[in-house]
Amino acid sequence: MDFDGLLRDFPDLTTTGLAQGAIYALVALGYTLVYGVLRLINFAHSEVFMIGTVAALGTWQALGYNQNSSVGGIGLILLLLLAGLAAAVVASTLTAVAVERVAYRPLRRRNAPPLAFLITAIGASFVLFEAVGLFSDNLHIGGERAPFGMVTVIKPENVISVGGWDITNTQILVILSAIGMLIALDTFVNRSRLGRGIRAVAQDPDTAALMGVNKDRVILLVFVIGGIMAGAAALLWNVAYTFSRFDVGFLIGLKAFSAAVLGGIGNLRGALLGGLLLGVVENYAAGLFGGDWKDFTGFVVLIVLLMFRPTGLLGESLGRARA
Amino acid sequence: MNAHIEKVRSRGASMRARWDSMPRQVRWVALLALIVFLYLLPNRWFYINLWYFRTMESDMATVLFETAFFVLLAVGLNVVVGFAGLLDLGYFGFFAVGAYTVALLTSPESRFDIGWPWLAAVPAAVAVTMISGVILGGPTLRLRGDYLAIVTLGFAEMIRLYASRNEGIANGQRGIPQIPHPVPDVKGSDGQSLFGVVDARPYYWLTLTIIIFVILGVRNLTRSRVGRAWVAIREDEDAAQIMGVPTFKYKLWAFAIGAAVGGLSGALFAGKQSFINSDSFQLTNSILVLAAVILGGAGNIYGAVIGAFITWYLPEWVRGIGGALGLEINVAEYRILIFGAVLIVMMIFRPQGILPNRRRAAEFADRRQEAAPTEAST
Amino acid sequence: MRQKLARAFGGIVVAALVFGGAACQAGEDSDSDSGSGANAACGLKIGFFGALTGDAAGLGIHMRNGTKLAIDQYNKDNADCTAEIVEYDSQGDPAKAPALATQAVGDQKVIAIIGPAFSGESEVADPIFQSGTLPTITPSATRPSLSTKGWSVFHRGVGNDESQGPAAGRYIKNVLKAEKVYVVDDQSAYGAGLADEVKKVIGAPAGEDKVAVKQTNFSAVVTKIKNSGATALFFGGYYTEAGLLLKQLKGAGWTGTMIAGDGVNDANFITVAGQQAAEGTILTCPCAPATEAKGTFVTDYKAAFDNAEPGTYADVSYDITKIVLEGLKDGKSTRADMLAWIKAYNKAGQATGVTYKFESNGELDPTQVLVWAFKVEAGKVVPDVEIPKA
Amino acid sequence: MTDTVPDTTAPAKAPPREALLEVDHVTLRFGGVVALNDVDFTLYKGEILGLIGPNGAGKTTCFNAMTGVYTPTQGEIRFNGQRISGRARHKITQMGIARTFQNIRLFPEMTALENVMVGADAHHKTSVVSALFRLPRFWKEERSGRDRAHDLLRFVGIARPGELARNLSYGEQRRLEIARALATSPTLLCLDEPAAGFNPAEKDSLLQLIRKIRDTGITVLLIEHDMRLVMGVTDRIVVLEFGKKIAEGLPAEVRDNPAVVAAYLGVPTDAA
Repeated sequence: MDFDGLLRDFPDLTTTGLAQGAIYALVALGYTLVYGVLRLINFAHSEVFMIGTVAALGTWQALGYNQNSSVGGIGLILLLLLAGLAAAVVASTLTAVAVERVAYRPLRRRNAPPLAFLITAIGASFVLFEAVGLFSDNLHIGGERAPFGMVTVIKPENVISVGGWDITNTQILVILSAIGMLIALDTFVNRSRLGRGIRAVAQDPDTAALMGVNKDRVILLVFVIGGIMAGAAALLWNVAYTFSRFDVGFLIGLKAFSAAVLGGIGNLRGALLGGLLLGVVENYAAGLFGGDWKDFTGFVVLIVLLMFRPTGLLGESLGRARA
Repeated sequence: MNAHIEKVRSRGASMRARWDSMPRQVRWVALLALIVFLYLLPNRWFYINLWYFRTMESDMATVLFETAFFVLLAVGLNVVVGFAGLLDLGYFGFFAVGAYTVALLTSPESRFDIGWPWLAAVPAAVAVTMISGVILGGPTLRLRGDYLAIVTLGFAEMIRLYASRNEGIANGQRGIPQIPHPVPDVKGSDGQSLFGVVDARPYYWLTLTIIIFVILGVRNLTRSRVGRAWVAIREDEDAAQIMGVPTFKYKLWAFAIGAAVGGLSGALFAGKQSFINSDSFQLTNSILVLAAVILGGAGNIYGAVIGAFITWYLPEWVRGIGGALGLEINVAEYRILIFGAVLIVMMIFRPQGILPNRRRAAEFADRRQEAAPTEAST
Repeated sequence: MRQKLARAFGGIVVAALVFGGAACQAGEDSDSDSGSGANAACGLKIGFFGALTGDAAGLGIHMRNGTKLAIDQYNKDNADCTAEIVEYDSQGDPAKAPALATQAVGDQKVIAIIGPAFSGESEVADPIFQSGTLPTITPSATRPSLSTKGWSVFHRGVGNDESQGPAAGRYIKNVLKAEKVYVVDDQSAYGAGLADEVKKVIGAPAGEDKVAVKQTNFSAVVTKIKNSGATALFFGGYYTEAGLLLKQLKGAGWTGTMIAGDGVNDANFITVAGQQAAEGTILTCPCAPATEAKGTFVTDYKAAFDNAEPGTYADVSYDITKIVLEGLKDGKSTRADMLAWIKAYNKAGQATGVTYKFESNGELDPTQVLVWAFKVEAGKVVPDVEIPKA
Repeated sequence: MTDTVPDTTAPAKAPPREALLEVDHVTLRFGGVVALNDVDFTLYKGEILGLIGPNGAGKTTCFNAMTGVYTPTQGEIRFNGQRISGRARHKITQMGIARTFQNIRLFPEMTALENVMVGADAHHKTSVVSALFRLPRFWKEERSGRDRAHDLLRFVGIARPGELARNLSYGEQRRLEIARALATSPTLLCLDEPAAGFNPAEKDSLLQLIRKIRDTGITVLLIEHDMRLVMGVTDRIVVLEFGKKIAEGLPAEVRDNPAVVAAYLGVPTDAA
């Protein structure tokens, strides 16, 4: 154990952990929304994220920017960000909706047991990441099953430097965007008419249907929102880590799902809290025990926390807690 | 569409009714024939006649052994997921615990270096996995279903992450070599040890025999107070408890039994493989076992067997299909893609699994009495 | 409507399988009596054993391509007497290896195996190959202990961790003269093995840490390296993690030099890290530079595989496949003959420039193992200097 | 097995009958909401007690407290003189309290027979080991449990023991719940609106059934909306309103109690 190292690196570990956690949180929102409404762990959501990263990368490459390009000028940066965001959001949303249509809706029509949804989700996940892995060279985004490098849209620079504490522009962008998106989403769900529909279905689908809420539309909406959030997370991911691969979604998905549970699955604010917490805890663990204990510690914290707070930090709020 | 499904379902139901209505002797003979078939299957002179059902590009006997230990896993997980309704996403963790226990106790290259024979290490492995199941289940089984899912998943990942460490007792990716094969004293006809390096048949036969016993045991349990308690918990945990079922105790039993079977499977795997490292315990495997159970029909022992067979055998079989069909494309590369698509399609057409769980307690006694009350009630 | 279509499709598939299966049977039968040619051994198979799908496929595919290129070239020159590649896709998982290895042993037409690609699967598969006296040459399994198990069929076409690791250490110590060196490995047998050897040479590092294969966020280790004041980083592992780590390090303002082994010596490393970040990175490789030996390998490879850069070990696979092909050309039609051929082989490979001469335990003759340091310059890996033996 | 010594600490005002279940000044709060306010009454062995009140009066809350689902904030509930709260719910069942549910909660994927056998298992001792190896105890208990389940199904009038619970008719499901509860060999059977959704003919046969149950020596607690049913079958009635007991007595007394008339009978009867 390296307490001195942890103390020395504490500020940096915190900011980088928060930046990582912010991305976990955005992906976690997708899990939490779908879970809140459908009581379903959407295993294919990790692939929704992955497709977003690939789409943004493909767009940048089509515009002529690859891992070796350097980007200068605020206008160009904004252009690339917007183009990447649009591509990622559209691709992720379409993927999310496609997964809903192909893998979930037919089962819902048939009143399939919850476990069946889990399996189609896994099947959809396999199909998506294998397809990207196999056909990525045909899509001109990289070799078969190869890692994809990409353009560094925003060059990381220290914008705040207090003592040993450096905060870079990308970290600020990632953290603020995530918090901003969460506030927007939270407002949407709590204030708007569509949001009320989501909450109504989350609380009691049958009654909501009786009250004239179109359940299928709400479910579609939830997948769309989840897709948009995953697309945004994908863009931020590309900006911060400038890397993707056909299987990049798996680990992020696992972490995001953990984050959602940590915060209280079905709870939007819980997803943010869980994501940020998981991000920093992992970094502290890596600092204290070494990188090989990073993920391990993440799971230990999750399991221990669930023993003491069985519904996560903030509990389940989107839907009522089940007895 | 729906009409079609109803038809499929009713076809399934009528087939089952026909099976049930067959004389007991016929059913026994059929079952016996199936078992004989399964024992004959890994012999080359036998499977060579099964042309397109056999695997073309991997050794049939070895694939059958691997399928068999996977079936054993599915049978064990089915107790947890199918009967007790506990969503366990990290079942392979127990498999890993079983395999590593055997490796550590037997291999001269393990850190313990105590060199037990394989046979002695198996009960130890089963005991250790059972205990690890209780240790994991004790504090976490009070959690609700989906939370249990992430906890079990976390457990399996922790096992794997620990096993990946080079400094840990599991030796990381370097692994533990020189795990002895089972019972070296039993010699084959050639004077060599029956459980050798190449011929996978003895391992398959051993595993098949174990599967049969485990199935008998699980079947006994499910047709008893224990099985009723599990299903009651699955259906409505609160109601079950109010009807006097000590739910926690039975959930823990389900977990421990599932873990023990997983550990047994891991012990068999280690004995055949003679080398294990952290690469063999990826999270995907846990998900695959779960897929097998649900694909086959959660809560149905034979469903789990069929589901596991498909989940493991199908991708291996698909390897050789390109060549068999004379296609230029390399089908093997697409096998995971194909498997994913198969999962979706299967679940859409048979959401309850291939063999839906049927509560078949309508045994002879019931059928006998079913007619009686109508007279009595008039 | 839809279910009709589905059923029709299902029917077609089933029919195709049935007839395809039958056709295959027929094909096999007619195949078996097409016999041997005059001198060369014809119609035999060379197995490639490694990960072609799954997590580790990125490495395996390039090696397969190297083998495939060699066989395709051979077949073009010997159209009347060809050899065939059989792929045994282990997914890099030792659990998957036995079925494939047993199959290969059972198929008498398989004369030699290129692989197994990883050390873990070698531990499981090599005893099976040994029992069938099926000779193997691995392009990439570098665990030293593999040659100590008494497998006569085992050959290693590269230097093991004990040759490359110390060389990398010597480079850091004698050429770079770095004072503060940070050592990171990815916990793989390969990466940790190299890192251990490096540490033995350079003494106590300024710090060390571990990452995981498939990790993508290295912020914690980046922080530690940056704040440790290290000017050099040795990374034991593969190219993806190396590229990401380096890019994130440079992004955080670190200015030191990364040194890594041949697992990173892959075009994808520069793809992942980007030219700017990769610039100046030192990559060691137990091989000679392309300018000295590679001949037309790189251009041939690119022409054959959609302009892809040959990845790590593609060149080794190409060369060791040629060893087997030359044996076929020479009429070695049994495994025993092929084994003897490989054992007696002594010639330089075209792609790597390494002279392939095996010791009795299957290791490459240590006097033949040269370790070069390469440097990334302007997005290309260029030879820097041959690292002298200790 | 719950044959404990008759309770000597029963309230002095009680008639000289044996108290089975005592609700002793129970208050139950959920956050700021007072669900039960100082409720106090006693259930005597062998009687049928009706617990009535308008919607939201706290009937089901009281019922849940009596079956151990909720723990009272103040006061306590005693069964045969033993405190109920704090015990595991399955232990309470083994003490001799059985219940049905307002919204049917059978085990839908189990057969009618198995549903009842789950109840019968409450007093069985077969361990996992003896079930695994089919030891003699397994056979003995399995046989007796099965016979008992068949008897009970006949008793409540379900003719298809092998049918899945979810395939039974609504009325059969309600009766199956009663059979399942009876299988736990209770001394007290708590029925939570057992007639909800019944037509008059079904209600009549339910009435018969409840009497038959009482005649076997089981005490019955009945929560019911249907006044005719309650008046027709109960020995005594307790009336709740807004979590407070407002009346207790014989059906005739309660019916004429002006407070009850105001609170309850004035309210249009539930559509159910």
